[in-house]
Amino acid sequence: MSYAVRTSTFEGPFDLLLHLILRQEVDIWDVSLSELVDGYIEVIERMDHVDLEVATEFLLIAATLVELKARRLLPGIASIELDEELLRFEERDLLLARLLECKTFQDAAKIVAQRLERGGRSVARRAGPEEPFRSLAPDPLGRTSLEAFTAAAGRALAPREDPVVSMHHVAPIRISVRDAVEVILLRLPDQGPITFRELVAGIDERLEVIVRFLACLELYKQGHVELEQIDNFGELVVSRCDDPPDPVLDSVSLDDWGEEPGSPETDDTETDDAETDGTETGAFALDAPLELSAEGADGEVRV
Amino acid sequence: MNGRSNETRRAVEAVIMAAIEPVEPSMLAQLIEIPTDDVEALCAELAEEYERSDRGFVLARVAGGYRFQTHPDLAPYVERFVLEGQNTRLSGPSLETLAIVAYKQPVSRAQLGAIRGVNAESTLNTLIQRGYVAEVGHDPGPGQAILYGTTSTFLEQMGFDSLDELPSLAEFIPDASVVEALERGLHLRPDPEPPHAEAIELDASTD
Amino acid sequence: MNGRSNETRRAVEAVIMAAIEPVEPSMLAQLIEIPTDDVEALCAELAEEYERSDRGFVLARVAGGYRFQTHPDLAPYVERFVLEGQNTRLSGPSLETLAIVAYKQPVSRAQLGAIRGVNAESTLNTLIQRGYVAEVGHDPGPGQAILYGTTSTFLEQMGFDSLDELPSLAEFIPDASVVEALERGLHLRPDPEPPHAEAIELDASTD
Repeated sequence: MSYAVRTSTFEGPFDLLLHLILRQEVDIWDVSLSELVDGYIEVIERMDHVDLEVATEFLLIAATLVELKARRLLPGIASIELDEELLRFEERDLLLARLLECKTFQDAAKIVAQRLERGGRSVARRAGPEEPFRSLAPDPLGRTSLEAFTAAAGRALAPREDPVVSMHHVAPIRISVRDAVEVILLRLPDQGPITFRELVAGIDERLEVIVRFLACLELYKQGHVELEQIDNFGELVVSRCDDPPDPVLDSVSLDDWGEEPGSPETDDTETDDAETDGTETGAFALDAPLELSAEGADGEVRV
Repeated sequence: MNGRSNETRRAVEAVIMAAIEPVEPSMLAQLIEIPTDDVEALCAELAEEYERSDRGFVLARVAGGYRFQTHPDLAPYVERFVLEGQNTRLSGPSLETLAIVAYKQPVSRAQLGAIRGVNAESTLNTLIQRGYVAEVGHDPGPGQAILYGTTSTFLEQMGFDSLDELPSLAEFIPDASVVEALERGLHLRPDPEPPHAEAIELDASTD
Repeated sequence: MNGRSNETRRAVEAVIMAAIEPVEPSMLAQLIEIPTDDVEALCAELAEEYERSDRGFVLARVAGGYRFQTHPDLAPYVERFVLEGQNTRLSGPSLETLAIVAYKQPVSRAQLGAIRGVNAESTLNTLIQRGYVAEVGHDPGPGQAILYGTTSTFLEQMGFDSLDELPSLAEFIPDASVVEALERGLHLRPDPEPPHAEAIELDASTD
């Protein structure tokens, strides 16, 4: 039974980001992203082995950051429209929310640690009853049916589901924005709003949620839905527009999200590739603001 | 108190001494044929009595019942005796995962991964191995993901009577200054100037 | 007696409370770093003190050591508790560990942990304590790990004449479709090469 020994202080990109920001060692937007990447790679190199999940998740975040940053560098940003700006805030808020959640549980874990430490200083009496009481107790196994025993054997000796290595970031997610758009249009009530939460109910694949979110943005851009979020972190409410400017979906714009992911290309191993890929496909065109992260979701960011 | 006989008190001590797990007050009440409230009062008295007479053990209320356990002061002696560093500390990441399970239970691996971000797998396995976390059921939704929750071993180790004793999560939500610092770190400047600009603006105000 | 500190007395109480088997005076002497004679005197004092203050438990000297046990007066309560109270059934995890030992014996703790994945340590101890499982030998390999197997008590209680009567394992090993579904759960694709070395190991575990 060997456990991975953690040699680093940071367990993942959120821990690292949290640390960097709170120490004010870095302003994400002023530091060159490569510095952040370098810092992270250094951390990863100090680990005994590269944790696939850590590394890939970091690439996803890095891709999002690159995208946010690049958009700010684009000429003509001053003329950006209000809704564009709101979208950027929403994206920022998602990141912020995750950082806050991360921090919250880090602090809660400290209390748990304290309590466990205190609790560990006492040892419970486990000797149980002495004879003759001990043999008086009915033998629990004698009350166990053969069925219960074999059922337990089946549970214990079945191949376990547990050792799943999550490869979500590696294997391309099959759902595309185009698919998600269709799903959303099907699920949207004809009238009245629905919360984004309801739209993604039952999905626990994070990237699938993201793709669905991107699909909402796409529909919003094309004037098919209205989005409303009253408070920071509040519910995002989606409702169908009665008269979309063009009842037919703009297929070209949908294509900007990338084709259905086919067989994965093989060699996108460098972080730089995330940047290059994005630029090449016109990821930063204002009409497809979240392309890069979508590409990440669709499997182009891989280790 | 005089209302209760000496024998009642002694019976409570004997039964808890014979037990392997914490004994629920209702079980004691049934065995000794006194109201559950009296059991609770009696146990509180006993605990106080042991403390007062400076015993090396305490009567603790954990995981919904009463049990005898060693006084925390004497950990150095007991640890030498109860071999094998059974109490090797959990790593930071394991503790965080444990905190998430404790507060969010029942929770699936996927949900854990979404919050914890990384390494939820291996830390969860460590916690299961320790007996702090166990399968508690299946998600009724499609996929029937296994759901995890904390065990009574966890409660016993924490010295908690029930999960209600977990401090409210609200206590740990970062305060305004942290939120601000994070927002500053993530700020988006709506100004058209290149990022070399000196001014650090908090454009959260444009919300 | 005044010569001995309060802490020494408390340490003796704590260690005996934490022990499962009677604690030998020499062991106490070594732990607390006092002469064995002092331990004996101290324990005699403690026993007397409990008797005097009319506790429901006694400090008994049995099998060459000291342990807490219930006061003989209270036998009726303890009997009822033992008969009706806790531990009348084996817990799910204990039963599962027992099943693994039964089918895979002789088996080491490490092997058990690898199959069981969870909390094998403490459930195995429970099973040993109950007499269903015992040491049956040592691994000839390096490390000489202790190997465990089931006992005749196990056979008796299950109503088996011999281990041959254990139902065939094939009856409850999930069929191919389940294994396949599990593999699908790994999100592995028929890629020419596996994405990560760990995945190979995991695959191997499904056989």
